[in-house]
Amino acid sequence: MSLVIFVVFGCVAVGCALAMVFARNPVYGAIALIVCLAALAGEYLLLDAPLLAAFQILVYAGAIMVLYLFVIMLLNVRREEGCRWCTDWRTYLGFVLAGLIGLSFLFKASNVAHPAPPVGFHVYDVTGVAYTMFTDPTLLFIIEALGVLLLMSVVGAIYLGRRFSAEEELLMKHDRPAGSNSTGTAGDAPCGESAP
Amino acid sequence: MIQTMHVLWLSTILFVIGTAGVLIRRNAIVMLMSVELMLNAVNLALIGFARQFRDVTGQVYVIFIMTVAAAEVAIGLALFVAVFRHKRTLDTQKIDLLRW
Amino acid sequence: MALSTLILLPVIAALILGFLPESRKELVRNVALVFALMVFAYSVGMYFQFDPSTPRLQFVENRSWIDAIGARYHLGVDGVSIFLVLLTTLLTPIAILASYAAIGERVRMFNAMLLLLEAGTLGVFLAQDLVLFYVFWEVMLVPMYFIIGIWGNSERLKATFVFVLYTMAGSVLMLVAIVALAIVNAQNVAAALSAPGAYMGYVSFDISSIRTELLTGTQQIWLFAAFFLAFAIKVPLFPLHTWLPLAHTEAPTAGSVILAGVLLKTGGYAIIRFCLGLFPEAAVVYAPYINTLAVVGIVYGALVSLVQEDLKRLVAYSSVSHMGFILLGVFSFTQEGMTGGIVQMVNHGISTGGLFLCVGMLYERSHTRKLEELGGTATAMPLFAGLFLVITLSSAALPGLNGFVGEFLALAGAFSNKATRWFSVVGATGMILAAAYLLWMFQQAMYTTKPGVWVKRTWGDLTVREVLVLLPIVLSAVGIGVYPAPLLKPIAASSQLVLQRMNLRPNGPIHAIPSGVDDLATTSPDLPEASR
Amino acid sequence: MTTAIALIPFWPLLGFLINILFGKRLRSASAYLAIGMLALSFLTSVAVFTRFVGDPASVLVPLFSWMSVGALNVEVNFLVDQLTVVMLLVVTGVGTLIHVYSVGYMHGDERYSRFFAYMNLFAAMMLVLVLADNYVVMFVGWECVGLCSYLLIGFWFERPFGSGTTNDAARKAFIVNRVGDFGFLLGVFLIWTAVGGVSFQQTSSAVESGYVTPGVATIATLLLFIGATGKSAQIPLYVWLPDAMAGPTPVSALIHAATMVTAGVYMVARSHFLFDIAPFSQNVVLWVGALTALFAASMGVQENDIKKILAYSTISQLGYMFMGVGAGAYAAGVFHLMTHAFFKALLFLGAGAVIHALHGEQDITRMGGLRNRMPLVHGTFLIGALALAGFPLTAGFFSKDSVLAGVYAHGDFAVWCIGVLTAGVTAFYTFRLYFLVFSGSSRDEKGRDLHAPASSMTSILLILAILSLVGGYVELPFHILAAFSAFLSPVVGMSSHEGIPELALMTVVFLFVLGGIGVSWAWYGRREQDATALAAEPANPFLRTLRRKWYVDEIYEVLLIRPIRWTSRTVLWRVIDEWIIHGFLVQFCGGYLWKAIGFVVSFSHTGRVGSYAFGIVVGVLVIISLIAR
Repeated sequence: MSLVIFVVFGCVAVGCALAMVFARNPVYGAIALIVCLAALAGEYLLLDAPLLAAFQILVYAGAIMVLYLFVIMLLNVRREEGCRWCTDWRTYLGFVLAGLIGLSFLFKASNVAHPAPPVGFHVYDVTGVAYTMFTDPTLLFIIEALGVLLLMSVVGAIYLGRRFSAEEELLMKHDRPAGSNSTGTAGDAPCGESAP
Repeated sequence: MIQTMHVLWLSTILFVIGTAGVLIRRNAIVMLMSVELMLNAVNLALIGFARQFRDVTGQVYVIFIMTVAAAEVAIGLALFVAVFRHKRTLDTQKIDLLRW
Repeated sequence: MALSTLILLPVIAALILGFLPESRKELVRNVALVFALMVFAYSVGMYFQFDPSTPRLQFVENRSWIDAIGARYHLGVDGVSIFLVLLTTLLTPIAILASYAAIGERVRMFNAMLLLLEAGTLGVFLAQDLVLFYVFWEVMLVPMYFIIGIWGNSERLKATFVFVLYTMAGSVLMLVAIVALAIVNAQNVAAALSAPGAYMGYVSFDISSIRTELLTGTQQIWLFAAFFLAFAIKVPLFPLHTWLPLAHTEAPTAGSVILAGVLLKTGGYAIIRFCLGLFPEAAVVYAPYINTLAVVGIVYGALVSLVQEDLKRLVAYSSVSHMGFILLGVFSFTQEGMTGGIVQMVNHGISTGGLFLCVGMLYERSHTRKLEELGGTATAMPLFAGLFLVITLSSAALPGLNGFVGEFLALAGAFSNKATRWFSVVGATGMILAAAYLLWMFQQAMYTTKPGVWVKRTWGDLTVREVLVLLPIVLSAVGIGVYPAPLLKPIAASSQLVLQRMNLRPNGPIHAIPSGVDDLATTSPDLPEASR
Repeated sequence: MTTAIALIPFWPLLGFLINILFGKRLRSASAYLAIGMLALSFLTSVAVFTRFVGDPASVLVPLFSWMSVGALNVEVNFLVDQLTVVMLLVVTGVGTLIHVYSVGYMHGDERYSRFFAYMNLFAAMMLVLVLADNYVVMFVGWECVGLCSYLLIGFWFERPFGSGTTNDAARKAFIVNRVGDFGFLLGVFLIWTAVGGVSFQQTSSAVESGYVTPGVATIATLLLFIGATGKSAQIPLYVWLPDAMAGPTPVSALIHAATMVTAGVYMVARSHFLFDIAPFSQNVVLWVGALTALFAASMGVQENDIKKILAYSTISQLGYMFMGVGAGAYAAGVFHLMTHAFFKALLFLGAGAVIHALHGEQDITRMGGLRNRMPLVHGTFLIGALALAGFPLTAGFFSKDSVLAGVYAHGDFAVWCIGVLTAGVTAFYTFRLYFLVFSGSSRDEKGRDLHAPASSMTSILLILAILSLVGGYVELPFHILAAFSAFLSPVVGMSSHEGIPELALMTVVFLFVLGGIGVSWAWYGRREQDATALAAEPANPFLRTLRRKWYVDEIYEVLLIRPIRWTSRTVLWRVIDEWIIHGFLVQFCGGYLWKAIGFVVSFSHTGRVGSYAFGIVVGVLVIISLIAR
């Protein structure tokens, strides 16, 4: 029974992931990713991780993806490449490489005998996770480091998002290659190349 | 009964899709979203192993990865906004500020 | 503690200079000079404590430093290095005094750089641990880089670039070799203790813990090559010399003096200490090739000096020629030759340092180094002409002056070894050519510009300061030339020890097997009979 | 006694130090100081000589250990034996006389005290050379006299000389000497490696005990002889001596006639034990000496510079000395060395007086008619010329005869013939010089207003003239008297002249000398000469070749100096150093090539995120393929 649910959620996740990759409009892509992440949250529930399922919904599908959508809309990014199925060599090469990576993963994984997981659910609740997290000194150290990382990312984001001074703008204009200046002047330019 | 191998299959498929997204898409935001997908694929594998070994540490690491992903998204998106402000594009084929 | 004090004193002086006001240039110079003289006095005091009869390391300091990789803070001085230490401490105050007038900008930093350079060079001469040696070796490079790069002449950037590139190319290779040597040695020691797997515990960089006799021939060949390349660049050996003329022409006077007088010697010293001390079999294998290059360098440097138009460039090429004698002497593997090589190092420091000082004094008056624009100086500056002549002749190896002692011993040693006899014969032609180019230089610089045309200069003769700069050089040139015995005795003793160790190749198993790294480190190499 | 011997070179050295440091303040006193110091050495030498009259044993004065490393032990010791004593007396005696002469000659010179300082230094180093008990200390003196020679030739460094300045001549002298020293040094090395020591006593005892093979001895002596050809101006290294005449005349007299140039002869005599077992080397010495004697004499025939004629005669006479020592007649060689010191110093100083009188004129075509106007100089010069020509009953006659007898006794008839021929040529050019300077009438304006020589100068000329006359009566032919060779016999042994037709040989030589003088009189002395005709290039190609000194300088220039300079400048410096090593290997391979590679590789560095992503994935694949076995 659980396997069936697992497969169903898995199909949803894979389908949405494919939709995200192939969507021409980033907004649709972002929405597909939200659904994908939500499906993964379901998988987490099946895999004895209800806390993480909750985090998945709250942090990923909730906070992070909203941030994506917000930025996509802020920048007014609608569509990108001119072709849906680019017959570009780099597309094919990308697929080949990605496939090779997957194959190598599977090859490695199937070489190892995976013992069967214990029967029945063993739910780790908040207490269980938190106990491990805050008692192991190594993990504790990582938490501290992550705190610093988050702080730095906040500072960085604020710094990058601030209004540049006139001098800096001038400097950036100066640095800018001459070619991109002419193409990038249109006020409401789409993200990426305009359609042919 | 869900076997670990099932989880790994799903994880691998998602990872491949994410990798392919990073490689073939030119829109920076979509590339970043593909990276998120890859991270999630890894999370899935970690949870599967945590279940197999009855060790909650795997789940703790998933929390860490989520945190890192959040930080990454914050910085990444801020960078995109900044780049877009003066390049007026997010096409990674057009942005070559890193060159030399 | 004596040696640490010797190294630290210039560093402290450099720090103190940092706290002095830049505007009071005279004060800065005087403080730097006083400290440099203190270091000199200290080293002289050390020399009087030095026991010339023993070839072993003296004033040894051996304490743990970086235990994780087995590097030790191991300092010591023996007959090979004592006079190079003295040379360093002598030339540094001279260089400081010589740049009183020449350096007018960033005086504080300049003097601090000279003092740091002194510290680095002393460290190179004293270090008995490979990592420590490497650290000092690189420390030495940095101040020289700044001295040429900031206070140099018009093409200084190119010169610094070439200088650093050359030196780094060699020293990086040496770093690899140092690590490889430590690991190979640890493996050998572990294997000898029949514990081949756990060799990491035996990794040590202390020279005395390197079991030379356990290194195989192939290991020696490769390690020797890597070490030797770094040192040959510094010496410089013939095809690796082109950085030298460039660096010398662009460096300020004090920089040239230290570069020619001291820095080149680190190469020769390190060849004796490491290449011969650690890889004796490889040294024997390589000796014919090295001797060939040394002799080619002697003749080549002399011939090229013969046609130089730039005074400093001429002296630089003459260094290539003179340094060839050092390698020829050392690689003759005779006690006379090696002693001659080491004495020649000291002598070359004195005479070429003196030549660069003279060139600098001439440059301060004439603002040119072109030989054709110089001349007519001897009547205006008779005192300078006299001192310059003595230094020139000392460089030309006139008997009775210092240059002769070194070259004579080096050539005699090379001649007495049948394998190097012909090298000695060819090398001796360098003495003919040395007379040719040095006298030509002296004539062009001091007498007359064009045949038959007499130009009378109105430059003032040497000031008291300049006399004080040149006097120690001239006095030591005459002193060593007339009575070299105080130098020869410790140097001869130590070079005999080097040669003894080279021949000492027991084939059997190690006898008193030490139980660990620390024991290995304390097993003194100075007691080859006892420990092996 | 030992202290006194040790102080012999010390006194002039002290004089040098005082003069070089405080010479400017001493002013004219510097000359008296220098003379006094050297006179002190002379008196000491005389005292040493008196000791040797009674007691033939040599004296060894140990001073200090100079270089003692391993098997090489060089002691600074002084060895005094009969040979040394002769040299000591010549050096200090003639040296003192020339010092005194210089007071008048150098009067008023800008660097008066410097001159005497250098002269004293020279004397000190020459004394070290002759007193040395080993080859290395001898080499010290050997090179240092070369240095003094360099300093004194270029003493008037601002004066032009030939196509350059006096300094070019000085440099030439030093470098040519260095070429010889190269051989000397290698010879010393070889002796050291063969003997195990460098002292004369060690070497001679090693030779006696058969430790030195004749082959080694031959090579060693040949190498030493290269040094001698440099110092004593023999073929092929004689070229510096004519140019050395750029120096002040007293210098030419002291260094380039009486003392320094004879060092080679002294050295060969000193190393006689080695030469004795190396007959090939002896023959080389003999032949080089003979050829040099004739060759140099031939160049004197057409020379017009008064000092250069004397220089060529010096080279020629040195050739005689080498003939003597090469034939094993060491005593004869040293005997000629001594008499030559007297008469050649006399000739140079006489020439100096002439030059002084004529305000620096050295060209004999512009002289003439000085016989009546400078009678004393004329008389003494004539004595010197007769002695040089080997006219009977002068000092030169006895010594030259002794040398030629030795050569004949050695069995080298061809060499003897060359020697006889040279004697004739010598007589010819010596009297050409004499006639052109003193007979006839003055051919130049300068001759009208003579600068009279100081009495100190003329008195020295007189003393030397007397020495040139009587100096030979210490060794007379026909076994009448052999005091000189007997005195030297403890050192070099006796060479017997038994069974040779001495009278006949002497007569032949005398006839040649007379012939030379006669031809000279017929061509130059009999009638008034025309200055322009004398100075003009001779039409006869042979004479022109002689005038041009056989083009030897030009040949050296074309064959040696120019190729070396060209190779150095163009091949070594420009091509090898700047192009190949620095340009190609360092700048191209080390710099531009890597820059170019970097430039090409940098195109993979597109700056686009996508391509980096590809790179990362490929890298991951590689790593996985390495891990996932």
